[in-house]
Amino acid sequence: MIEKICSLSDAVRDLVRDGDGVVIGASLETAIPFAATYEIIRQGKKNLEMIAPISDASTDMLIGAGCVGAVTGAWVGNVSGGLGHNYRRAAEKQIPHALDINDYSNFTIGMALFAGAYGLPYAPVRSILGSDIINSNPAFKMATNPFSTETEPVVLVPPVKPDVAILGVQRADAAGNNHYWGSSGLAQEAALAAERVIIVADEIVEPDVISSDPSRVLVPGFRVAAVCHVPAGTHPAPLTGRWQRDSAFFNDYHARSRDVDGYKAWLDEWVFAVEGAPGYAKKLGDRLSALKIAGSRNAAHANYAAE
Amino acid sequence: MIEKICSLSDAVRDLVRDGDGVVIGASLETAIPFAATYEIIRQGKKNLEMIAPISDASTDMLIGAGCVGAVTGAWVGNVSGGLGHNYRRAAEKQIPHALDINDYSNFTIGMALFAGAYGLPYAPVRSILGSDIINSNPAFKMATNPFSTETEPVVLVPPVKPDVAILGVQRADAAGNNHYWGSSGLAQEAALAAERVIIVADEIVEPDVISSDPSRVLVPGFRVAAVCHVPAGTHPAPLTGRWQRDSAFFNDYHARSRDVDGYKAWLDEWVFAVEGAPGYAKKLGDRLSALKIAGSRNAAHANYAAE
Amino acid sequence: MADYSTQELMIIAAAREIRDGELVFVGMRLPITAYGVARLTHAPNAVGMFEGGVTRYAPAEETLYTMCDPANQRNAAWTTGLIQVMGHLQAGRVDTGFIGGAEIDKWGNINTSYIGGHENVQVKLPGSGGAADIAAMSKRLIAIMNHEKRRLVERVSYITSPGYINGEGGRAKAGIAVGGPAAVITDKAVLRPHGPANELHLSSVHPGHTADEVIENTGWELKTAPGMTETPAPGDAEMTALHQVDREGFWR
Amino acid sequence: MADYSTQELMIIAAAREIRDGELVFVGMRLPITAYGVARLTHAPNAVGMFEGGVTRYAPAEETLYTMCDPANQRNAAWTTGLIQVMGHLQAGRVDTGFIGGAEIDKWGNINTSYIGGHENVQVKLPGSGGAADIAAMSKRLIAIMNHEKRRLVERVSYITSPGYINGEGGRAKAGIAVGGPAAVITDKAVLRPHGPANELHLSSVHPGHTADEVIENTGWELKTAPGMTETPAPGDAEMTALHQVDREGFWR
Repeated sequence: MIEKICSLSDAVRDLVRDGDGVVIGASLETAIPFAATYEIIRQGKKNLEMIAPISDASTDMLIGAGCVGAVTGAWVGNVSGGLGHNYRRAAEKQIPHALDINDYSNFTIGMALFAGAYGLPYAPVRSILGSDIINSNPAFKMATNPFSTETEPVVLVPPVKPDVAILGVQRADAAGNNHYWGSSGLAQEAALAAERVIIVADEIVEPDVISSDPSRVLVPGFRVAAVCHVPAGTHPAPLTGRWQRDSAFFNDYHARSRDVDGYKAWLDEWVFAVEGAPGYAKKLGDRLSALKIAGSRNAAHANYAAE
Repeated sequence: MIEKICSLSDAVRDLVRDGDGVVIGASLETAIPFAATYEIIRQGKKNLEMIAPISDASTDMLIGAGCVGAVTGAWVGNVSGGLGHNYRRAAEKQIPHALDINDYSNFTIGMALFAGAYGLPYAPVRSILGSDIINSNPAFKMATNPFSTETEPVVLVPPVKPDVAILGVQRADAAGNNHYWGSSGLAQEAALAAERVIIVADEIVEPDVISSDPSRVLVPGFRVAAVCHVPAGTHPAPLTGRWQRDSAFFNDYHARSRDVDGYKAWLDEWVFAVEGAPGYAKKLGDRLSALKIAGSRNAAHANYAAE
Repeated sequence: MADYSTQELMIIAAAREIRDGELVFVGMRLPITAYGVARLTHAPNAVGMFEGGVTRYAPAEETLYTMCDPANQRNAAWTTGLIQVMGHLQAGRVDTGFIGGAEIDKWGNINTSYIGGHENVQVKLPGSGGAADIAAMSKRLIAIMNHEKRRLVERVSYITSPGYINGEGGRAKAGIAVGGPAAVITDKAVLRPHGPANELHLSSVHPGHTADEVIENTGWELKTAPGMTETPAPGDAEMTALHQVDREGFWR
Repeated sequence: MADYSTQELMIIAAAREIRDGELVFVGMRLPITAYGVARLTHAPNAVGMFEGGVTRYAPAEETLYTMCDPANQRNAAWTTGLIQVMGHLQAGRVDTGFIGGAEIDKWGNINTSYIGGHENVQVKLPGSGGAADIAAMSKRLIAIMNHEKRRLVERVSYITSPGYINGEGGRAKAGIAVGGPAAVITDKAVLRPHGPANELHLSSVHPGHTADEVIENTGWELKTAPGMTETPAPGDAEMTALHQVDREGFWR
């Protein structure tokens, strides 16, 4: 077994490169490893292409910090707050700098990552017909369904292959094998399409915990480059069965990021002034404890015995 | 909750119609509900189009019994035995009658069912290039990848939408919600592409067992038309954690089906002379007990609590 | 008559759009509450889907801030991926889809991407999310909006989510086989497409508002539908169900 | 020197084709044992995939009759669907694929569908299964065959699984970017493609057989490769590994 455990700062330093196409999360509002968002900001990565269907406020934070050159996805904002102020400033006023926006819908970025993961030359879809997304993003091509006797337009979606996918999971072993439960959005497609995968695990377990249930594996370890143990590393996003969403945190970010100075102060407080993920957890203190899911509603047993 | 429990004979009578496109299993060598294969033969269904990547000896049995008009799939035989004698007789000598064979590979029938399940107009693939499958099955169309600067041929696979998919699972509730673990082949795609789904459950459980682990659901109950409780209903195919494969049974079938008379005697013994699934289990007797997996290797717990 | 807030009326009007046994693309905020009310009243067999990969029968027991919150995962009918649930849309299996919007026009086209258009961005909105998919591929689309003149406009500057596009035959010309907005529920009224052009017409006015006021607050020359009426006030059974779903009185 | 059966020699020859760290499409019977031997000797970090949806590191502990047997599910690295594992093939991530066959020709094309061709069926074989996919999309294909004149033919009557098709540039002309047979392991010899046309040549003869005998039993005019040699007999470490994998002596 090849050991892949390292600190998140090492993983980001070694595996996220300026200009990379990066996925953080891809399960929409859950399991977004914000710890990686913060670390990327701390290390001052530049010109990243952020790929996601919806990644709650993560993309907005990165845009404001000047890390992002392009957005390839369906949505950038703050799910409970509303608009993304940094996204607005970048798109409307080039603050902190201009941004390439490659418009997708959730389903079309999904099929793009599916095609990337499984080697399809492209994916033909029936969605975004009639939408200006077809016009504002030149990546799509129009075609006619050759299997239809009538003229039936279809949209061809080219594959998207991220350089790096960073995913939050409930548990992983030292070789990167991992378990995930709850809705997964596009996390598996994003990981399997990516060249490098970083797993941010709430818990590190022995290999036999993961191998006890191979149908719960999100990404097999042989596709994983690094495993980082960051308890509550998805905060303020939730993680099924582990952590509640910290909606107040999102709302506070939304209010303070309304202007540049407020955003910078927020960034100083929550990213630059804390020492990595452990410092962040320490700063959260009791607030984090309150978000911890204490109850126990275990999945029914599943037997894998073979004799 | 709409109750969907009924006997397998009722489900086959009401939901499998002559001429239907039918999937039995679709997980390749595991979880094939042979109880449904036998019941379809008993009820003398005709002109079925059998759709599958590989369904071990199930399709061969149905062909010999005269139930099959067409095979749409990648493989018909007997996995541990070798060739399918009934398939050979039908294809080579039109015994018991002629057969339409629509050739696929496992991956292309997989993408056809994927397209059927999720409404894609078709699926472009890089496989079966250079294979005569493209020539012997006119369903495929050739195209050029419009995203490539070089001339790059791709194969377009049209959707396949079965009328009925019959799947074996470890457990289900009365509304058809079900759990499945172990490799699933194309079972989920086949079910979601199908108009009607019949679940053959090794065990019927209370609804809260299934809802305790929604990530283990193979097909949600709202897509299921009928649930049939047939313990060991996959025999002689295995079922992960529940039943071993009865390889001797497959080998015996292979030996006896070498000629028509031998096949008919086998059919009389194992299908017509037994009274449905309970009679079959009774006839197996101790042999079935020996195949039962007695050990316990439970999956690690997974918490879904939300507070 | 029951006492109710404007938002409660909107929720109940939305709930009435869901029919029993339907597969519903639920969305967050107001529609998820509407789904809960529908399940408890006239649509006990409706099924709800959330684009993150959740499918539910009964709605979650706690207040949700996002569709992926732990409470929406627990006791779900199915937790899976985005393609599995949005694939149901593309396969034509979703009966009713709900979306919101910042800007809608008289053909029911919705903009959640660029006010001013993408070449001349005045306000950058978050983008489609799943809205473009839900609008193109649901059999029946229900939009929820605040009724302001700047939001209900003659022509949106960017179509994120297609309605009837240019009116008669607009969807067919774009290659969309089905669907289109069936109702736009605002804080003042319900608009519905009418006539072969499918232009949105005033279908019912909420109690306490007048047709003139609604027309005044609409950015195009809003016509009234034949048989225009008052939006029926919530009934007792509907309010009881709503209070069961909205335990904390968030919408009161 | 160790005592070994022909099939044991074939297994060990197959094991030698697997390199450390590779992703291997394993298949059943002989290759799965070869995979086990490779993992225990020179390729401890190889990963094995099975088209039913199983991915494993260490091979299963019990004898398997099919790739989906309970023993292959237990302690797997990943149990999932067919598209997830075969998608790795199409994405170009599979290094080595194994298939068997009823008929192979001098360009390495394999027929497992129709002896006599599909218009004039003499023998109906089971069909492709995953073989066509593995042959088209693995970076390197290893075929396992019995060495009989009727099986190693000038030209297969139906190409289920493409080799080099018509020789030089055959795969490129068909639009296949990569791959092709790297070795054909029979019970008498190892054949490998040679020269720009990639025609299969005799590369090594198993101990106890002669080149003449191999040529005699081949249905085309089999040429010998430069540096043709004897297949190295199994070494002690290889035999120890094989006995560990093949506990019941199935291949002895």
